[in-house]
Amino acid sequence: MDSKRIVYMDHAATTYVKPEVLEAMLPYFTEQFGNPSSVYTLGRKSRSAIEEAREKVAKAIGALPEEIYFTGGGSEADNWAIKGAAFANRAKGNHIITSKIEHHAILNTCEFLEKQGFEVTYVSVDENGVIDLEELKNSITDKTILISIMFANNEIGTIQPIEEIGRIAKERGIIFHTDAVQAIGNVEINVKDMNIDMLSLAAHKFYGPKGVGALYVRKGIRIENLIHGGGQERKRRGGTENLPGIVGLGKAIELATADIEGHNARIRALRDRLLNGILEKIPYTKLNGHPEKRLPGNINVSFKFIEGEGLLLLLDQSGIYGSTGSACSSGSLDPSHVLLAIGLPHEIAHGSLRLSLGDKNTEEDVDYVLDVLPKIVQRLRDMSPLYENFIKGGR
Amino acid sequence: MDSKRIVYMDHAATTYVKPEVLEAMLPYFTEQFGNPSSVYTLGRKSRSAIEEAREKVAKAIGALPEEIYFTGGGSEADNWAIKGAAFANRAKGNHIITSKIEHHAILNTCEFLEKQGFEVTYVSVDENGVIDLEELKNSITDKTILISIMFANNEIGTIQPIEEIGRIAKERGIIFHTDAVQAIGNVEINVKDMNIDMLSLAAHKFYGPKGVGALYVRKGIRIENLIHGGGQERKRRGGTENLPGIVGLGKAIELATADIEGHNARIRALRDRLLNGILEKIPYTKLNGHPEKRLPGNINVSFKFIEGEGLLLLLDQSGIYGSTGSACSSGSLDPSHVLLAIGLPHEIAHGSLRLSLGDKNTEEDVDYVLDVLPKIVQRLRDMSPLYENFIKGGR
Amino acid sequence: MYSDKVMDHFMNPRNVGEIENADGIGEVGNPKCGDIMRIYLDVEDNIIKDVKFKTFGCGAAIASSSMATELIKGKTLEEAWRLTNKAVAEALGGLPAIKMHCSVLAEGAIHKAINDYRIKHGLEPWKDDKNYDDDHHDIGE
Ligand SMILES: Cc1ncc(COP(=O)(O)O)c(C=O)c1O
Ligand SMILES: Cc1ncc(COP(=O)(O)O)c(C=O)c1O
Ligand code: FES
Ligand code: FES
Repeated sequence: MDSKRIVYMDHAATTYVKPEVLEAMLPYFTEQFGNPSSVYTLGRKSRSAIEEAREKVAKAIGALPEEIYFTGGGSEADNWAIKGAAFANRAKGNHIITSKIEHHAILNTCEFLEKQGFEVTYVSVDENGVIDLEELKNSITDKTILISIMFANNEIGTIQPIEEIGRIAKERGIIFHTDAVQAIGNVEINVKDMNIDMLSLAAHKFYGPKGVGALYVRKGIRIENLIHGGGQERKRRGGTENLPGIVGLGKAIELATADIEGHNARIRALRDRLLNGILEKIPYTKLNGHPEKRLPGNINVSFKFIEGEGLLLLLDQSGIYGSTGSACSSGSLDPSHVLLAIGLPHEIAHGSLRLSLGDKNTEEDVDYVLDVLPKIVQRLRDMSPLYENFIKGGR
Repeated sequence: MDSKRIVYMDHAATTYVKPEVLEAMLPYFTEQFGNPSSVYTLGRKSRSAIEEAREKVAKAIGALPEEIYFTGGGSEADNWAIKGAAFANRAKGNHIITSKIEHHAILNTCEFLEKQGFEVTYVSVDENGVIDLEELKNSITDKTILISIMFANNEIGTIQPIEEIGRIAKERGIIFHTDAVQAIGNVEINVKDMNIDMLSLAAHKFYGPKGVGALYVRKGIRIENLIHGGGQERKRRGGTENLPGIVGLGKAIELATADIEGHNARIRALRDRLLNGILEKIPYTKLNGHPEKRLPGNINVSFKFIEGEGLLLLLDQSGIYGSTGSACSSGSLDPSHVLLAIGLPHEIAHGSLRLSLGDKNTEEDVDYVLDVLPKIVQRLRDMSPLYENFIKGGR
Repeated sequence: MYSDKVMDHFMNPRNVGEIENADGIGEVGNPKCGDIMRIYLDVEDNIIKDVKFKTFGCGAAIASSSMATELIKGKTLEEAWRLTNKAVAEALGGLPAIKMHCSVLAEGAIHKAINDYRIKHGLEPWKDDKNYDDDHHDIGE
């Protein structure tokens, strides 16, 4: 096996916690641990730490602090938004619109709601993964209570026309939720300008801790609780607050949104160098997702004739960490629903590789991947009967 | 303002994280941060850390590792157990039995389910806070799908006859859930011997981190998911795993259950010294909860003629942290439902103080409280019109 | 949760106690819903010469009692009657929303004490537009 260089390029899956973030969190484990609901000094200090974090989150997305509710992660925020709006608005209607390429936190929640008597329309996307706005408009009925479209896709990185969708929803008086778990820190977001009524985010995607997230709920939007319980989060989310986690989320979102443009320019330059290198050096390779409207750190390519899990394992041997939409590496053995939704045939979806770059990646990392990856792809192709057919057919 | 001695006696609300626990967690923030669902080395290491923690939780309660599911806290575990069992068994029946003194994570969940067409019986407790077993048995119908009774009460510390309830539920083929959030580390628990089908716990009650908990679900029990999403937790709880939190939970439960008897003996001795001192020194004071069958660290007393919030604030000024069931300090302005359920009149519930002792409390702490508390109670009584009436009436 | 002013008046309440043979006594509240406030007045030439209180209630209730008694001391009965709970809360540097009702008690107890004085002196009691013994728990939020 090659050198023990480690190149982490799976930031879309999760990130490490930045040292400044961890440092901000540490006092809240052992010293400042008081329950924020308590009236005594120790509790009041916890309360102010939480409110400070809430302000940071609000500021990052152009919301008011009292519109931010902390959750146990992105999935909880998504579940809460969808089920909360559904259960609270049942009297108004039972129709929900979402897309075919949402995260499973949305899709499986919708499936659950279908069992509870709701109807869900899954809008298509084009070959770049962009929502079909016409289809979305046409699927609105007078029973439609909620539209949920993700801000940016976690697999192919495509960024959606959120402002337009917000406008459509607003015109029709429909609640609009967006899963911005992948977008925070990568796209400028202003929930007011964009007419977003609810927005989900998760700290561990932007160098904050795992197990904490937030849901923005515009003032005046009524949703049913998901975690019923004590009076926390102004009675809308029960459970003793994850104090260090929330402090970490606050710090992380502050750092992540301090200079989005500068961050993007740097990451995009690296990403493009890597992407162009891959497309140049490895034949029969296709970029998935939108060529421009995509997350700055996202690469998603399909290498024809090979399968992604083997690719990941060989990359791992060289210290390179990425991910794939291949069925073989998912628990379910179905290839990525996103890659299928943009029209990839199964065998092309199979050979997909996602590399998602982050703050610590360097040009050396990129060059190292450009050195290793072509050899690995070739090695797998040399084992592939599909490649053999192709080569023989081509001769 | 007395000295700046700090005496934390609110361990039932939350605890600090033990240094050993934090130490175990630390590598998982910054170094070992890989997504446990990833196939590469970094992900696999995360996976084994999680599975190790799962084994520790299982061992602590006599369950199998594959029966443990990690959650974002005690409230999530409670919500999941109740809603999960309800939605999954709707075809069998719509009746749920619980008690009047459950935590709001249970009670408010039941209230939600009532709106969804379920029927809930809230069994009474006696003046010590012990469930009325006859009433429980008599309330079972052929529509009963779930019994949920807490292991030990968070306010008054009363421990329930869980084994008997387990036997009753088993005989009638009803799923039995217990909220053991307060019991872990204080009571020996074996889910198999006790016929417990589901059990909730939360790390921050036993010197683990906030924002992480677990639900034990006996093999063969089918419940609907609460957080729908990715394939995590064997597809039963979506969301990127809170890796450091889960590792911390594992370490904390291992420490908390290593020597329950020894721990209890020490805490109980301190507690009894404090309790006896309070009852001796402060007249017109009543112990709430069962005199023997109670959590080792729990004291809950009512001081007649005064109100608890003022008491807490004055204690705080002396560096003593406790809690109260007084309406005035709760968000809802209703006095504790638990104190009302054991038959206390409103004004006596008002003057309640809970002191919950923990591992770092000492005899000096106890003596300090015994010095400060009587003066504070007297000071408040001297301001109280009720005390004035009583004294004048007595004259 | 509480402002420094509230904490000060809670920690060092002014005018705690009772007045023997007070000219006017007012009590509002209901032990069932929590709070009781009792105000004692000493009145001379229509002026409040002395005032004392006893309160069974939270920190905000005690601080409100203390502040309200300070505010009416030395004032005419008419001036004291016009003291609103809002003025008490403002003088305290504000109260948390769910604690506003605690200051209502002070207003009510003063009104009752004044009318007690008026009745004892054969005067018509002044009309009150609020019923202070209602379940005050709806007030506030
Ligand atoms: C008995 C009981 N159940 C449930 C909970 C909820 O746990 P958490 O606050 O961790 O969500 C608590 C503590 O707050 C509790 O004491
Ligand atoms: C787009 C998107 N939504 C939701 C989630 C779920 O977030 P979490 O895993 O923190 O629950 C993720 C990441 O896993 C995501 O990428
Ligand atoms: S070849 Fe093994 S899962 Fe696809
Ligand atoms: S007196 Fe009860 S809340 Fe203020």
